Amino acid sequence: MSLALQTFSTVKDANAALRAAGTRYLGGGTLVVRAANEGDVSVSSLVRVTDPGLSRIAVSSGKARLGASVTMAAIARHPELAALAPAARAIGGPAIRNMATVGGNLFAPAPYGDFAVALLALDATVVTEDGETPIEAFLAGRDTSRAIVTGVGFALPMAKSFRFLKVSRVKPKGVSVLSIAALLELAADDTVASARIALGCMADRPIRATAAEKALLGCTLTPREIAPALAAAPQGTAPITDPIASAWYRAEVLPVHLGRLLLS
Amino acid sequence: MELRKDYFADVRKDGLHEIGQPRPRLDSPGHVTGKTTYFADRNFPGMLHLKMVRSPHHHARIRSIDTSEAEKHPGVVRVLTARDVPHNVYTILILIQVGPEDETVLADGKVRWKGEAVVAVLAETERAAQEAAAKVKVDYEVLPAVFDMEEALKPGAPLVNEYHGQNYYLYDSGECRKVRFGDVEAGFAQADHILEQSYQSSPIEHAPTETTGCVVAPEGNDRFTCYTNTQAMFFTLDNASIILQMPGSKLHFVGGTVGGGFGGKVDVIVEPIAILGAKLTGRPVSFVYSREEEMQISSPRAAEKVVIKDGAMKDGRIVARKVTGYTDAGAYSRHSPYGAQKGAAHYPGPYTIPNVWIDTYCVYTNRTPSSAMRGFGVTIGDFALEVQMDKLARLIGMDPLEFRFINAYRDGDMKAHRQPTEGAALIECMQEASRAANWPVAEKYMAMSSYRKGA
Amino acid sequence: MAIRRGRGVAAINYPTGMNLGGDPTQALVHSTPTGNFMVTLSSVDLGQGMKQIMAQICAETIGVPTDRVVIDTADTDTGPHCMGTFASRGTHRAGNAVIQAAKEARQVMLEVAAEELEVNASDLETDGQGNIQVKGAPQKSISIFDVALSAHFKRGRSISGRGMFLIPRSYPEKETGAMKPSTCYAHACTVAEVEVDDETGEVTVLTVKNVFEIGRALNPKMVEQQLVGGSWMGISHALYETTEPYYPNRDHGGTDFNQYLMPGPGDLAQTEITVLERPSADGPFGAKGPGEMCANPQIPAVANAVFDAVGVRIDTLPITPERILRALKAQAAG
Amino acid sequence: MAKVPVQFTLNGSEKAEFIESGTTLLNALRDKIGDTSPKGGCHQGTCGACSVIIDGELRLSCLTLAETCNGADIKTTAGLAEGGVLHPLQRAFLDAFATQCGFCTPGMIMAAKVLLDRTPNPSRDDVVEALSGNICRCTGYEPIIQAVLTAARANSQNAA
Repeated sequence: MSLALQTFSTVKDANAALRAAGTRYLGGGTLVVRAANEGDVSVSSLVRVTDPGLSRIAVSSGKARLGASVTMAAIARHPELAALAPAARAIGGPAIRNMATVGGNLFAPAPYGDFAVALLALDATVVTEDGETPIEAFLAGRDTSRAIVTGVGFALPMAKSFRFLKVSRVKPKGVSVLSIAALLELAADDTVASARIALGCMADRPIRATAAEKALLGCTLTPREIAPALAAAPQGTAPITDPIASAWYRAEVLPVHLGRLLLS
Repeated sequence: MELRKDYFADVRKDGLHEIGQPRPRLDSPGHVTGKTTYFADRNFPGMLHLKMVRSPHHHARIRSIDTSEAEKHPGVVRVLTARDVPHNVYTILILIQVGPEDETVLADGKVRWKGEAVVAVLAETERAAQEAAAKVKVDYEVLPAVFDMEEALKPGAPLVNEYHGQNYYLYDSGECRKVRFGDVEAGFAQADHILEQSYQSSPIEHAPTETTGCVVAPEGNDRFTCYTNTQAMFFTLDNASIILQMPGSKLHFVGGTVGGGFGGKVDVIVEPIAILGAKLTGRPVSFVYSREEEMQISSPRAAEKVVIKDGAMKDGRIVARKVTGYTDAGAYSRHSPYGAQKGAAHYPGPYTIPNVWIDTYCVYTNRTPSSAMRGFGVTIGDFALEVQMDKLARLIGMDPLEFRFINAYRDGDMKAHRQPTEGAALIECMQEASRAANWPVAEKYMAMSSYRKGA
Repeated sequence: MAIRRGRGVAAINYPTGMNLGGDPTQALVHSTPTGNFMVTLSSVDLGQGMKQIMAQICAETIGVPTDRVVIDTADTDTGPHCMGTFASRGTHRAGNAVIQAAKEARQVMLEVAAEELEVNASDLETDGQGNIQVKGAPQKSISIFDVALSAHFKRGRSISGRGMFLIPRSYPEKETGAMKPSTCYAHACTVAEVEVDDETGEVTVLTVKNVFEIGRALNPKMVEQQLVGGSWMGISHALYETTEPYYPNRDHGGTDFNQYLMPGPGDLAQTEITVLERPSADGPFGAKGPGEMCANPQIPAVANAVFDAVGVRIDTLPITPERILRALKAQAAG
Repeated sequence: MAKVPVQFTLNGSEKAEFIESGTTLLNALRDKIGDTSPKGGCHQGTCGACSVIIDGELRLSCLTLAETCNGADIKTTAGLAEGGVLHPLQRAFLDAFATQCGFCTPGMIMAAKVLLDRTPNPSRDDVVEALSGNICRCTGYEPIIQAVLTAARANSQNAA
């Protein structure tokens, strides 16, 4: 059996074709073509969709909708997505960013998937033909998800309320030791009114730092007041061990980097 | 870069026409236009692709190998096992009379490291070869493995390699290569300070951007041309000749343009089996390591352990140094017996020490076989030696750079392996480093020279 | 958080060539009918520039510009034996073989020129530009182009030479280890300056100042290439590289360039290189082998600088952020 | 095996081939069309040696299926010199001694070309970022960075 590519103009037809065994969806190719090149013979057929809507970026009344085929490069250069540009630029080198897609990033196993970390902090919804799913639920069930993701939607964060940090061993581009995305609303007195923090590499997929989120409420962003939140940050995490860093190291430095992000 | 012509000007003839001139590289125009031809840039009609079935176990007995499903797979042309290899047990240094033969081209009855080659599949496409390789069934009985050199040297440790009979390379000098110079115990007895420390390293991959590989084409006259990125053409050809029991005159190797080596392409691994495939099928064969194979299957730099015990005087003179070096060869020798010996010759470093004792061991474990890499036998030793020097200086309470001047070797000094020092230049390097790094040392050190009058 | 700075030094030497079974390399040189010179070898160019250096060595020896020399290497049907390119031996061993072959070819060339000019060969010299002239009377000259034509078509001479360089095997004495492992040694001293983040264990190498003594810089730009690249690899070995990051657990070995860590273009230390040349007695124009040793001194220099910065010794390579952080925590715990 | 037609422009000339479905652009260029300037250093998307320019954007040909490139305009390092005259980037790589083994060079030059096409006067950080997906094991990167900066200066002087 050689590898074969089937091209469809609609998601509906592609979804039907994807039901066949050994069939995978081809987005930017950075995951699935790599797997085939590396001898993953479980993949015998690839499916792609040419619908231009999948590559569309729509921004209106504070909401953004990104087609699943939108690339990291397209996000990084889009003027109305400036808040997300640091997260998009954190993915790979320039060639990878021209290929890697929003949809693909949702499925990228840790230490990859830094853009999905940003989407998790933004409480995005993931769109398929079956409807819309909150990203947290989507990520939890992604291993068995079969329907093609067509896009993601989220409320654009207010200026400066969204922060993103990726820590790598290799500069300027290496895979993550960890990544952190934080959406923080500050009250008039500069205390944290709401916090949503997502972490990459602290589990096999992006997860939220719910204990830290809670501990931050009502704090001003000073070293003393955020200390309990930093101490709580590792709660509920199960960091990965990979060639980049051990679970121990990731857990140890998470509070350090979270603190630096919050105080930046 | 600054070329300091004022040093050693009295022993150097400058002003040559071509030597010393920054001529442009004749190969670079090919590089920047993408025209330079590497081995994999050759493509032949009907070329087969070779994929290797590898051991998933660190140490196991092979009960049986079933290739029947793989052979029936569409696109498969030939499946090779140990019995197809004319002289399956080999070692590359046998060419220079360093044995015993201790490694199998394809595993025969046993695997000794995770990743060891067991079955070779030749197919019309890479994909077909991968699919067929997944259908090869090998029944293993897993055996206890040993990954630690000191564990491996203990009585009762699992025996890694029966061709050696013990978990170390047996030199003519015994279980290790030895250097004995002066009386090291007397040196320790007279020393004001004693420092014994242990250093370790991890295997390091050469990681050239071009992976190891070759393309073999039958020439139609019972000769085979092997386009290869080996670092050593005749070394590889002659070893292939032994393994394949083919006269060397039947082999034609073409190479010499290599996408990075760093010592990683001296092991004679891909060529013999690819030539065998071409011979048995009559077709061109390509065997190119995947990046994963390059990173985890090709020989790395050996993991090493170095124990250094020094005796030093209050005035900074090192009076005794004892070094025990362990080189982890992994499961097979490849070049490691030489690496350990090279280490023995290198210690105690570029310093003049009157009492020296060196033991270097080449140890077998169930780790990936290691081999040569840039700085073979020396790089890790230098790490250990020079960190030890820093510790010693601080122990004595001296500036680390001045401490090195006190002990630096100079022309005529007798080395531990009993060769007089010639052409020394360590002192001048340190003097220049002192200036370049703005790390001042006492005037007497800046006035030193590697020359010795009458030496 | 504190970023703490430290510096460290290391000084090393390095042998040129292997010495196990004898260490030979051979070369052949011949001229074409129009006075270009072919050097035939089986030596391998790994990227360090073997072909270019052999061309310069042949050109200098024969007395022609480098662009008159063509290197034909690494075809076993034509090239004579070379042990291989490793152990810092290529330039030294093959260079000596090329010199010997080129000298022999030069002698024939001068003899043919002498016949054409009706003088003694010993009275002739090359001008380095492609001509042969009478010493002290440069107006009496002949081009090498014409000499080669004459040799081929008129005088029936082969302007060619054979070169062989062999370091004989040295057998270590069993009990004392007395041996001759090398005939010449290169030298280096490196000072590294680092910053260590004492909350994460991350190390930034700020500067490396390398002094290398390499015998002879045959082509200074190519020497610089190798020394700069080697210095980078030394830092990489010190801080990043391992195929078994969690040994004795052998899982999690990197299988690609994302996982097998090396410094990226944004991690580069400011690198200074100074080169000294103390010609070796048996090197081609005094050259030694700098290719391996240039990556060695950075490793201990960086290790010593890390200690200078944060007061912990990491005696196991690589010196990862994790190892530093664990040591700092142990230090803090007393 | 199913063969599919592919047709695209490679360095200004039309190419049409039948290839096996699922063939990467890298393999199609090298094995079918004979342009071996893109190199297969990893086939994983981690080394950049296979970089090509597709419709003005830098791509990894090892992760791109050839049949998705129908109608595309593809450029490789082999097509960069025009009329035998080296591109300023190629010239700068020579002058800066920025190649050693040369295996990464075609990919590096592609990455640098895309940068200079869009950012004629790049900062050092711009160059570092542009080369960040390309691995070199020989040079330590510095000569390559200097070559790209030199080429940019040469370009802007020519334009002035």
